[in-house]
Amino acid sequence: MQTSDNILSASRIEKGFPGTRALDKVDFHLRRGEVHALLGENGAGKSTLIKCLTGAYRRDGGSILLDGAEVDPRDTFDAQRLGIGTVYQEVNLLPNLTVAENLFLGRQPRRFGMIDTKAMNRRARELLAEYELELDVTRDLASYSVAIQQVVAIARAVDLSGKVLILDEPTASLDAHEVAMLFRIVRRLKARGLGIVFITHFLEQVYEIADRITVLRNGQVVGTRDTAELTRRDLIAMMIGRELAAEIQSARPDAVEGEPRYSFRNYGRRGHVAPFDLDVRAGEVVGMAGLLGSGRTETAEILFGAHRADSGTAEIDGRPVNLSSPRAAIRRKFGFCPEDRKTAGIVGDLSVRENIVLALQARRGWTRPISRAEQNRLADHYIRALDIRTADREKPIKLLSGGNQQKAILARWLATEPELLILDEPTRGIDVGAHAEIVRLIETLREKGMSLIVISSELEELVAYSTRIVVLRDRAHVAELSGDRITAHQIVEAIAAANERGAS
Amino acid sequence: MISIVRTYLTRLLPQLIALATIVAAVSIVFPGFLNLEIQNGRLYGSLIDILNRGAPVVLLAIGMTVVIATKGIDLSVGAVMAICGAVAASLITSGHSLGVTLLATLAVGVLCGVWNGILVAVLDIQPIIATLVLMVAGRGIAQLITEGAILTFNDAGLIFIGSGSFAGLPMPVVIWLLFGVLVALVVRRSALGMLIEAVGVNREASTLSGVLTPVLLIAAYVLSGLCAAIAGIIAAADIKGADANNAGLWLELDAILAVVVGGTSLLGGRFSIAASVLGAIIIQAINTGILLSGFPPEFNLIIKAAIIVFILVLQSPRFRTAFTFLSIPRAAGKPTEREAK
Amino acid sequence: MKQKYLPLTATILIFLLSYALCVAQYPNMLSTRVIGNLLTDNAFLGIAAVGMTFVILSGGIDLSVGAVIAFTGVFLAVVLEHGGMHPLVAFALVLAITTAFGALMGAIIHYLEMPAFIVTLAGMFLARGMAFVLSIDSIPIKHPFYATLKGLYYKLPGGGRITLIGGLMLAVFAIGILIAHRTRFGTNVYALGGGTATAKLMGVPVAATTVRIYALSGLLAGLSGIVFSLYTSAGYSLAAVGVELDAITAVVIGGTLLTGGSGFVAGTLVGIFIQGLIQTYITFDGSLSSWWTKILIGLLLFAFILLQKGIIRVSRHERQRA
Amino acid sequence: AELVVGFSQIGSESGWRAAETTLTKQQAEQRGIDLKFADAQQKQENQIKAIRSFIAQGVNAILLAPVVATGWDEVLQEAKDAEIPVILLDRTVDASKDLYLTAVTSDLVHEGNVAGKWLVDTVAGKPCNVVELQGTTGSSPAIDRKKGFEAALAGKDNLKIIRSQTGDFTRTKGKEVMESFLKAEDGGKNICALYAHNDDMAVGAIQAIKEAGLKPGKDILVVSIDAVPDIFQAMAAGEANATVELTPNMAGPAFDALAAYLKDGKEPPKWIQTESKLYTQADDPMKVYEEKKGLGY
Ligand SMILES: Nc1ncnc2c1ncn2[C@@H]1O[C@H](COP(=O)(O)OP(=O)(O)OP(=O)(O)O)[C@@H](O)[C@H]1O
Ligand SMILES: Nc1ncnc2c1ncn2[C@@H]1O[C@H](COP(=O)(O)OP(=O)(O)OP(=O)(O)O)[C@@H](O)[C@H]1O
Ligand SMILES: [Mg+2]
Ligand SMILES: [Mg+2]
Repeated sequence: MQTSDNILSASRIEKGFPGTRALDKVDFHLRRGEVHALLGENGAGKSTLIKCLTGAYRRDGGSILLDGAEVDPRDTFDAQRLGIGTVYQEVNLLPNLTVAENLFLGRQPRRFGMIDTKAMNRRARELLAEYELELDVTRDLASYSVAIQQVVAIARAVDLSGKVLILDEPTASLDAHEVAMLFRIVRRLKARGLGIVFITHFLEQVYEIADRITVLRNGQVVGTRDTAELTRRDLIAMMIGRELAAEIQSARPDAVEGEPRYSFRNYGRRGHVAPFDLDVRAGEVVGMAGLLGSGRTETAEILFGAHRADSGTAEIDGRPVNLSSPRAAIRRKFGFCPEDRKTAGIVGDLSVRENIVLALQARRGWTRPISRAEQNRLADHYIRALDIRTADREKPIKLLSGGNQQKAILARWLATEPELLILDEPTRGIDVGAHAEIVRLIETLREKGMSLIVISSELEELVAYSTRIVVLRDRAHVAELSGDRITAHQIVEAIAAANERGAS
Repeated sequence: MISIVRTYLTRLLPQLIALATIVAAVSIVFPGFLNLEIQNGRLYGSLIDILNRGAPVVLLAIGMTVVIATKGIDLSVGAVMAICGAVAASLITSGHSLGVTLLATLAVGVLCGVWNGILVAVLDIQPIIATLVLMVAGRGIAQLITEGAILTFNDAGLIFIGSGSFAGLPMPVVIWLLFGVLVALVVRRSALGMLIEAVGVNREASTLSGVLTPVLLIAAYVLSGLCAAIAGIIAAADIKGADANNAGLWLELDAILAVVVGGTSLLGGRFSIAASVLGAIIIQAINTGILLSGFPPEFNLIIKAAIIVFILVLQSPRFRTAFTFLSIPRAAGKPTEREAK
Repeated sequence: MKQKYLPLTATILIFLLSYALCVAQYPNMLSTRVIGNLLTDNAFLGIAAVGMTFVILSGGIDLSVGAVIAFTGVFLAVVLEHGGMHPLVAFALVLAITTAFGALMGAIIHYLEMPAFIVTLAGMFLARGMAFVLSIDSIPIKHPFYATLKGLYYKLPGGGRITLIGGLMLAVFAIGILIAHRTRFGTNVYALGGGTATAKLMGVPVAATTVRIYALSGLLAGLSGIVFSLYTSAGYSLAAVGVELDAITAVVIGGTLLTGGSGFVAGTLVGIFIQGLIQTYITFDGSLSSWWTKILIGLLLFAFILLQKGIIRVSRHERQRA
Repeated sequence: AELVVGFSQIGSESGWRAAETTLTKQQAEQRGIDLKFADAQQKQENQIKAIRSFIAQGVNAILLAPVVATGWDEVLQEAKDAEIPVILLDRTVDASKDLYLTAVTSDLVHEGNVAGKWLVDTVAGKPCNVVELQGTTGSSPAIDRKKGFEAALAGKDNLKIIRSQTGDFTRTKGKEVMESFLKAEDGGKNICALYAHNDDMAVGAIQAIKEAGLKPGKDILVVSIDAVPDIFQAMAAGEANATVELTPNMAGPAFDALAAYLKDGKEPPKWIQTESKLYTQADDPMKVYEEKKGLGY
């Protein structure tokens, strides 16, 4: 169906990679003044479609109409000139440039041929004010948190989009407040008649903002529907091609009694996180909740020895231990899936197999190599167990879609058979199906007696699997919830209470 | 087994083709190039010369490959060669036994590697600059040992390393063959290879996975130092003297070139020692070919540059795409609407 | 003060401190002669280093500059002495050649996806080879215009001189700073250094920028070659061997990261001065043998890097505590 | 006060140069001169910097061993303006003669010529194919020693230079290049003589000849320049035939001239030429070797 009010029409887009058919004759039509959600499992081809539309990839076939005229953006600069603004998944902005430079890269205001830095900074401040951000725009982007960087990326894309705005998982590292703000802006743009493409794995957000939904599966369009006519159940079925038994199990585990296996006293590091006490029992999932930048990641890094604690003691089974480096922690059977999988997780050029066996091999030492057969067995096992979508185990991991990379890193740690597994945002950027699988996996691991510490910004999810929840605020542990007090409401209350305490 | 051979062949194919092309080209200009004969119980001929003269660069390239795989670079190898040659010569002339001399010299090479490794891994200095320190100071140290003169020696054992032969092959060839196989085996039969590649691709992720990155980095530079030490001994033994002023001068560039011609990326990660050895042999084949060709020396550099560019272009990932791009007439692309407006 | 100015400030501090130490030992080092010499003697290196700064900021490297300098000198000598061309015409011609040479290397680096290290290494062989082919003799340049240019200097009290080429270097630095920080091209250079893939997605014209960066480096290497030929009034194919390493060192001492994306053109100037200072100090001392000279240069280089790292680390720490 | 003399040395690229540096320091010490030594690491720009620093320092005189002939006018003029006499060592420059006090050098062309004459006399009209190991391409000794040698051979149809390649003045390259000469000329059977621009390359080449199964000094005549100790050992062993001496003691005559000039303003001649003495196997090479051994070569 191709009507004249389509602002962007892509027909029969094709794109192949060696060993993969990423897009197979995909049709996609975006109307003026609509928010169009593009959904699908990890690796379905969503990001690839976006990149083909904006010239980041050369498509193998198909045509693109913008405003009724055929266009062929050769590169992203071309697309920007055509009025298509894009926030790409993960690849965000340039950390070494200032905030203002990032916002105006390629279109800096000039006077007498020279960049008018003053004007640029002023306009950058004005632009960000719309997002309720008051930043020093002359500082390097790297000095701000991931969330702020994400908002800056959005601000840039919005400012660039005369006709079309494309957002590829923009909300993955935003919290509720920022998401609300983003949606306000999206609605305003929509009213102005822009077409907006929105990719996410958060279905609530889809129902909140999207007018229509297009679902991709294995590089093919499953269908395009009006949001109002599509139930959540049907949507999930469209995405994963089968019914999902239960999205998230509602039965929360009971509290675990007994002596703590791991116990940290007055543990902390100056400038990172204030000293805290933490106990973890066998078979327990300790959730960590807090706003962005509250110090959850920092806590995890200190527990794992990625940063050395400068105060306090750590004990395992009552015996003091030294956790001064990841190696030391791994020797105590710790595992850690970091939040930033691109820089701290995957080893991009190495194969999926090598990425999976890496931690196990590192623990065994270089003199005792894992035989190739054993490596293959491990890799195949986890590719199957976690349903990692990859052409084969020898594919470089950087070519996998984001969600599948996340699963491979999880597999890396499961292969070491850890006793304490620390997961930092394990479900970020993961599709509903995989999301449910990971939640299920967390529960299975807990039932097997493993101890877990899980950081997540999704309160529902935390509530579902945690036996206890630690709440953080401003780089300090401020509350601990257990038993019946584990509800999303209570968590929000705890954060707010701490807030009041801090304010008084 | 057959599949392993096939993987190796596909990996080494561009290098093998390049080498074959050069050998073919030189033997057209100089027909005696392929002649091999046995003289005094040893193979003799231009091809053997290439293997023999290439020994220092082959050895340096072996160490350099591993360093580059960790995303580093070692500019100091030429200077370390000079230091080690000087140490060997001064020890042997001051009456130490061959065994002591060799061990001490290798130890000095290892020490140089440890120094570089600590600068890179512990003090976190960028590899080019970290090793530049030893590149500059190292030659001074070597000259300090020999006091700027060529320190000649007459120890038959040491000289044998440079110009003796074993099983029909010159000793330097035997040494690099054995050493290369040894390093390749150790790296590939143990988990070192994978761990090194992991560190080179993503140091942070590797550290978080429990890889002992500092130790691995230091080990890479130590291997490079060791290789430079062996190369230094061979270079000194070859001319029966330690020439601190010129030994290994600019060889670091040849070694890096060899690694790149071998197809290992300067950005770290995947590496192949066999390919780097081939790369070094290719470079030596170019050098020897130039010498045999009889052109005036003014043209040496231009010929070398042209051949290197040619080889690299052949290897470049874009070459085939660029080639197909050129062969399709540009007129085929129809103007877009935007341009029409 | 901003985090990103730290390395630059550290470098300036180190320079001033070590200059003060040198003066304490040899009061003559404060003379205007020494300061004038610092400018004149390092003019060609400084100009080449400006180009190198851009290349390194973009995450690349250019090993060809020394050879290009030599080529430029020989080319000028040949056309001026045997061709009878006017120097200004010859200057324009040679700059066009070296710029095109740089642009060609940039194009190869980008379009054939080959590492800059190797492409420019081949460029180095080629440029030096061309110099040899033009002439292996060193050719004196006796054109009267050269004498005129060399006669242009400003005499400082105390015998020092600000020469034309010294002034030219300062001008090139000033323009370089402007280009780096006040033009879109400059920002694009930093963008490439921050990550080519990201820069590409953000709409930076990667191909054009890469080609321009190496063209700029070629242009400045050519200009540096002109300055060198003025400095020595000759063309010599073995001149300026290893200048690229000196330039890289100056850039790095000046606080620019070799990984690209972070640093300042102004820092390179300080890096040049620091290197010049080391040499002047060694000459003033005059008691070092050839080998100790090398060892000391290496150790001082090491000391400067350590000191820089130390200052940066300490002040970061202070900030965290604050 | 004692005399302060700055010495800008090229570098330390060879044993010969190390010996020159050693001897210069010795000579200065003997005369009570405070020698300021600056090593330029083969770079002209460093030499210019060093001379400028010497001027800024206010030395009494400057010794300069120029790396290349051209490009000294300006800095020499500055020295002249500052009334500091400059003496050139071992190589001359392409500048007006009033810019320096004197030059103590040998004649590079003459050296090549002496070597060539010796070869012409030795083969005495018999046909002889010569291979030549050049110095570093573009360096003045390489150019001049080639020129002088070719001049000596000019018109002698029995002598022909069949191959000429650079050996960069080093032993390693000398050996490598000689190996390829031997391969290219029928295992060396076509070669009757080797001319090397310095002794180091000759020493390397001698090894290559031996390894190819030929007798250097007999099957292939070897003549080279410099007269460093190691070549005398080779001559004693009959493996080298002749060498032309380049004395490393340039500083002695230079200091003498300087002293006379400073004492009563006596202008020395503009060129103090050192002797280019030819040594052959007949000159008791072992004795010369013993004499030269301790000189820092
Ligand atoms: N550069 C590439 N080379 C080879 N294969 C690729 C490349 N980029 C993507 N792929 C493959 O194409 C498929 C589609 O990937 P894409 O990134 O578009 O998925 P996605 O729908 O965005 O997933 P996610 O939700 O995880 O972001 C995947 O199978 C992926 O492995
Ligand atoms: N005020 C701040 N100024 C600068 N950087 C900050 C600030 N607060 C947090 N950050 C940075 O933001 C990042 C996230 O903070 P941290 O990891 O401690 O908390 P978190 O709760 O895990 O947040 P997230 O959910 O985003 O991971 C850290 O890298 C931290 O350095
Ligand atoms: Mg995606
Ligand atoms: Mg976090």
